[in-house]
Amino acid sequence: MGLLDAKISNHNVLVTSVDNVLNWARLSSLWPMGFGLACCAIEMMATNASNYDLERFGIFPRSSPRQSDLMIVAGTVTMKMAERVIRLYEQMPEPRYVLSMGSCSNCGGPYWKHGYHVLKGVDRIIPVDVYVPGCPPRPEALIGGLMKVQELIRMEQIGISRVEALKKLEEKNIDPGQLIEDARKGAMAS
Amino acid sequence: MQELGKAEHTSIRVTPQGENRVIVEKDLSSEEMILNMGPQHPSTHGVLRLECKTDGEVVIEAEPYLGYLHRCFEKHAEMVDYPGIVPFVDRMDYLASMNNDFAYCIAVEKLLDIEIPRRVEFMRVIVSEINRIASHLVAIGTYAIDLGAFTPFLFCFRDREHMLNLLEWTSGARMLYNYILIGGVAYDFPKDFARRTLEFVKYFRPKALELQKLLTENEIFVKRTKGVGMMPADVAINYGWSGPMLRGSGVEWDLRRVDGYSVYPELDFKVCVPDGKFSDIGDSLSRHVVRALEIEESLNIIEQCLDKMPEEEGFDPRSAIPKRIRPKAGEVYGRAENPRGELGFYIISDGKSTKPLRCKARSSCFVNLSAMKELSLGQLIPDLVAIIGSIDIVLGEVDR
Amino acid sequence: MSTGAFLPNSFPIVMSTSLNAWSDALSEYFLFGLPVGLVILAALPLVFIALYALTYGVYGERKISAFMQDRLGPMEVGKWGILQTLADILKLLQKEDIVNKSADKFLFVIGPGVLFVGSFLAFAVLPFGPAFIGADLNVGLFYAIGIVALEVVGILAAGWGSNNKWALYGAIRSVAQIVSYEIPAAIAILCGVMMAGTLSMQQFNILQQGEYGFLHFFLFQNPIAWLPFLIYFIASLAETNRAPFDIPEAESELVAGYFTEYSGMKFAVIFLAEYASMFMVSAIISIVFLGGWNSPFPNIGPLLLNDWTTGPVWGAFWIIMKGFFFIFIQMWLRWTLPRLRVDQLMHVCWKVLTPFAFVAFVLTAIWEIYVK
Amino acid sequence: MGESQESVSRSQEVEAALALWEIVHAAFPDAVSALDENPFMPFFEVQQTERWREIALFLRDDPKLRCNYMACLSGVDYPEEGKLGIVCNLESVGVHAHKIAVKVYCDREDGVIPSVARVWKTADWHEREAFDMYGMTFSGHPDLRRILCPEDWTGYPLRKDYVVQESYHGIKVPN
Repeated sequence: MGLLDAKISNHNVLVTSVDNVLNWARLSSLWPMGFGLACCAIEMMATNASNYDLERFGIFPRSSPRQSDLMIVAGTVTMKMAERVIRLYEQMPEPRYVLSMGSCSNCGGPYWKHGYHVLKGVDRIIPVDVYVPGCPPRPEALIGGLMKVQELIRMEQIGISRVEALKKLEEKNIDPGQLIEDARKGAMAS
Repeated sequence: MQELGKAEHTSIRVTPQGENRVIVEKDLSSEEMILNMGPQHPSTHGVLRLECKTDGEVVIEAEPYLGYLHRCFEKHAEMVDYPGIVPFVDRMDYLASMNNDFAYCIAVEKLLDIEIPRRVEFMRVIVSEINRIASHLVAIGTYAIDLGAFTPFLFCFRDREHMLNLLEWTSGARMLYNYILIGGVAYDFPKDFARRTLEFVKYFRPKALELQKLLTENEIFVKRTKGVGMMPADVAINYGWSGPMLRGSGVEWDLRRVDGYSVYPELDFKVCVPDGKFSDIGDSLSRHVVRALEIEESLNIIEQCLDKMPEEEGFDPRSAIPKRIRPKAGEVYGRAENPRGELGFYIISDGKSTKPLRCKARSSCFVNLSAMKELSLGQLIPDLVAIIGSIDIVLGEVDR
Repeated sequence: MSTGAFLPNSFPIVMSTSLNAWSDALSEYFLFGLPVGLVILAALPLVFIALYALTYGVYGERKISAFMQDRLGPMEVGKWGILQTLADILKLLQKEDIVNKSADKFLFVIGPGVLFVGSFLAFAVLPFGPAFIGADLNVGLFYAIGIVALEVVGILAAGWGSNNKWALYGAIRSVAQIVSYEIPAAIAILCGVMMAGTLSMQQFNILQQGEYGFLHFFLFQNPIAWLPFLIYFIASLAETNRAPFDIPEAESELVAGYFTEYSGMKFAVIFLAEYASMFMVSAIISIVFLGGWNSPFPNIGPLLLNDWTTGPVWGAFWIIMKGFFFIFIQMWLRWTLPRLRVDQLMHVCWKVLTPFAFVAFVLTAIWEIYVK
Repeated sequence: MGESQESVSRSQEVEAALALWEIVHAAFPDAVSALDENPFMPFFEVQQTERWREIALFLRDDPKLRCNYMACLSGVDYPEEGKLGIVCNLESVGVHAHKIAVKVYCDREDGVIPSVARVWKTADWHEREAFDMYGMTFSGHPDLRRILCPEDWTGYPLRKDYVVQESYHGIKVPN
C-alpha cells in the first residue's frame, strides 16, 4: 500500500470508508505499462484499440514505468529479458500489480520442455497477482484478468498485506465473466 | 506550408555509399553519449534493443542487439515431429501466422512430394492473403504511432478485427491459427464464407482509401519519411532484403511471381514497386507505399480466388494429409512470400525419424533488420524511429 | 478609452456595472485585518484551472479522442466515466513518490513547481469577464507572455534533474522549441498590440466591444490580421508542446519526454501545468484577436443579441468558451496529425513563421498608420 | 499445384544449377565436389574450406553467375562425421534465373570457416547466428559475437549433444 502502509490494527467505520474510496480510485485508474513482449502484445494492443477499448475502464497505457500501476507481462520472457523485467518492475512505484498474460509468461507455455532460453514462468522472478491463461488470451480474457486485479484491489485494506488480500480474494471467488455481464447490464440499464 | 521542410539539411541525408554521410566535427565541447533504446521502448516494436552512440540529436552509430525474444524455435523443430512444428511456426511471425504455416508446409510438401487438392490450394491462398492484409495493417498502424499519429493506428486495428473474425470463423483461433497443415488445411470453409468475405472486401476498400488520405498523403507524414533511410537496390539485394523492403528499393521481386508456388501463376496481380513520383525510390516512404498498395492487390487476389475456387460438396480438406509424415532422406529449402519478405525453411530429413534433423527458419525480419546499422548512420533520433518502423520487424520472427 | 463604453442597463444580472467590479471589491475585503479577499482572488483561477483540467482538459480530451477514433472512452467510472479524472488524481496521490538516487534532488523537486507556478502566474492578468481580473496591469499582455516563459526553467530543471537521458532529450528539445517559438508568437501578438495601442488585457476587450459583435473583433478589423492570428496559433501549439509539435514528449521517441522519471503527484502537477498553459494561450489568442469576453453576436434590428449576451457572467462564459474552442482545435490536431521532426520544427519557426511574422508586423503598421 | 507443371519447373531448376556448377567447377576444379542433382535443392560441396571466400566472390561477381542474393545460411551439425557445416542458398536476383546451394564443412571442435560477411552483407548476422548456435568460428568476420543468446551463455544450443545449463544469473533454467 505504499505511502499508506501504516499499521492500523483495528478497523473502524471511518477507516473502512476511506479504504473504499482509495481503493475505488486505484482500481478505476489502473495504468498499465505498455510492455509488449511477444504474440500477446498484439492482443494487448487489440484490447487497447477501438473494438475492445480498455479506456472504458480508465485503463490507458503509459510507456514509462514510473507512471504505471500495473505491469502486464504480455508474452514470453526469455533469460536475456528476465533481468530487464526485474529492473522495470523495480522502477514502478508502489502500489504496483503484475498481471501475467498468456501461457508463456505463466509457465513457459509451449516452450516449457525444450525452450532452453525461455524463462518458465515470470513468477520465478517477480511476484504475480493475476494469471490470464491462453495462447494468446482473447481480449475478453485479458479484460477478465484486469477485472480480477480490480477485485484484488477492492479486497485491500489499510494495514493488511497483499498476501492476506489475495487470500480473501480466493475465499470470495468471483467469476469475471459474471462481472463483465453485470457491468454490461448496468450500462444497458443506465 | 507547402515548402515546409524543403531545405532540410541535405548534409544529414545518408545514402549507404556514404558520400552524404554527416560528419560530426569534434570540437572541444562535443561529447558522445550512449543512448540505450529498448528493449522496453514504445518504438522498438517489441523487445529490440538499440545501442545508439549519439551526438546531440544525431545518431552516429546504432548497434542492434537481438535475442530478447529468442524462443528456441530451431531446437523445438528438432524435438517435435513434422506436424507438431506447425504451432511453433505460427508463433514465429505472430502477425502473419497463416503465411508462416504456408511457407513451412510448402517446404515439407516439397520434401514429401505429395499433391494437394486444388480447392485446398485456393483456400490457403485466400486465408494467407487475408492475413497479409491484417499484417500490413498492423505495420502501417504502428508506423503511424512511431511518427506520432495515434488515430490511424486505431483505424487499422478496427478494420483488422473484421479479418480476425473471418479467420476465427474459419479456423477457430484469433491470432495463431494452426490451420494450414501439411497436405491440407484443418477444416473446410464454413458455409457462406465467400459471401461474408466479399462483404468484407466491399467494406474495406473505402476504408483503405480513407487510411491513405489520413496517413499516406498527409504532408507531415511525407516530410517525415521521404528520403529517410535510403537504400539503393543493389545494396538491398546484397543485404538479402526481400518482400516490401526490396520492392521499396525498386526491385520487382515477389516470390508469388518468381517461384509461382501454389495457384499464384493463375492469378492476376501486380507486383507493387514505387514509381518514384510520390516517393524517392528506396526510402521509408516507398516501403510504406508498397505495403499500402499490396493491401489493394491482396483484395484483388481474394476476389479472384473466391471466383475461381472449385466448389465441392462434402469436401474433405484433410484427404491428402499423409497418415504418417516421414519424408525420405534429403534436404530442401522451401519458401514463400510472407508479408515481411521471404520466409524460407531449410529442412534436413534423415529418412528414418518423424522429426527433422535440422529445421532452419530463414526469417525475413532478421535479414531485413541486419541493415539497421548501415541505415542508421548519421540519422537523427526521430529518423531512427521512422526507419525501424519502416522495416516492420516482428521480434518473434527476428529472434525465433 | 474609458470604461464608459459599457452599457449599464443591458446587464442581465444586476451587479456592479463598472469594470473589474468583482475583483476590486474582493481585493478590498479584509477579515480580522487579513487580506482574505486577495487570497480568494488568487485562489479563484486556481480553482478554475483545477476544475477545467479535471473536466474538459483530461476527461474531455479522452472523450473527444475516443469519439474521433470510433471508441467510447471512459465509461465505467461514474456515469459515462465522468469521475475518471477524479479517480486518476486520487490514485496519483496514493502512489509512491520516487526520487531516484542519482537525480539532482533539488532540481527534480522544484521542476514541476516552477512549471506550475509559471503557467499559473499568467492567470493573474487574465480577465475572466469584464468584472473579474486578478490584476489589471497596464503591461498585462507583456507580463503574460513573459511569465509563461518561466515554464522553460521548470522544464529544464525537471529534465536535467531527472538524470535520465530521455528526460534530458525531452527537456533540451522543449527548451529549444519554446524559446524559438516565443519570437514569432511575440511578434504576432505585437501586431494585435499595434491595432489596440495598449498592453492592458481589459483594454483589449473594451476596444473590441460594439453592437456588431464579431465584426468589432481585431481579426475582422484588419485585412491582414488573419496572418498574425494563424502565426500565433501555430506558435502557441509549439509553446504548449502540442501536436504536431509535441516532440519534447514524443511518446514513440522519448518514452515520455522530460517527465519520464516523475511519478505520483509530481506527474499530476506537470499535467495540470500543461493544461493550464494550454488554456492560457487559447485565452490570449481569443483576447487579442477574437474579442475576449465580448459576445460574438451582432445586434440585428430589434434582436439585440449582442446586448442580451453581454455582462459579467456572460463575459466569463464567452472567454472560457473561446478558450475551450481553441483547446478543442488543439485536441483535434493532436489526434489527427503525425509529429514533425526536430529540424523541421526549427525550420518552420525560423524560416517560415518568423519572416511571415515580420511581414505581418510591417503590413499591420502600414495599415494602422496610413489606411485606417 | 499441378504435378506436371511442377516437375517441369523442377528439372529446369536442376538444369540451371548444373550449368552454374559447370562454370564454378571449371574455375575451381579441385575445390568443389560434383553437383548433387536432387530435385529439391541441387547443391555442391566446397572441399577446400579455406578457398570458400574465393569461390563466394567468384559466384557473386562472375558475369555468368551473378549470385548476388544469399537467401539463407544455415549452420548444421553432423555428429557422426564429427563435422559442422554451413549451407548457403544462393540466387541471382534480377540478372539470371538460377539458384544453387553450397555446403562448407569444418571440424566439430575449433572449426574455422572463412567468413563471407564482406561478400554478402546479409551473411554477417547469419554467421553470427551459426556461431551462436554451433560454435564454429568464421575467420575474418567483422564482429563475431553471440547474437541471440546472451554473451555469457554456456554451450552451443543446437549441437546435438547440448546440455542446458542449470542456472543463468541465479535464475533456474530447466523446467
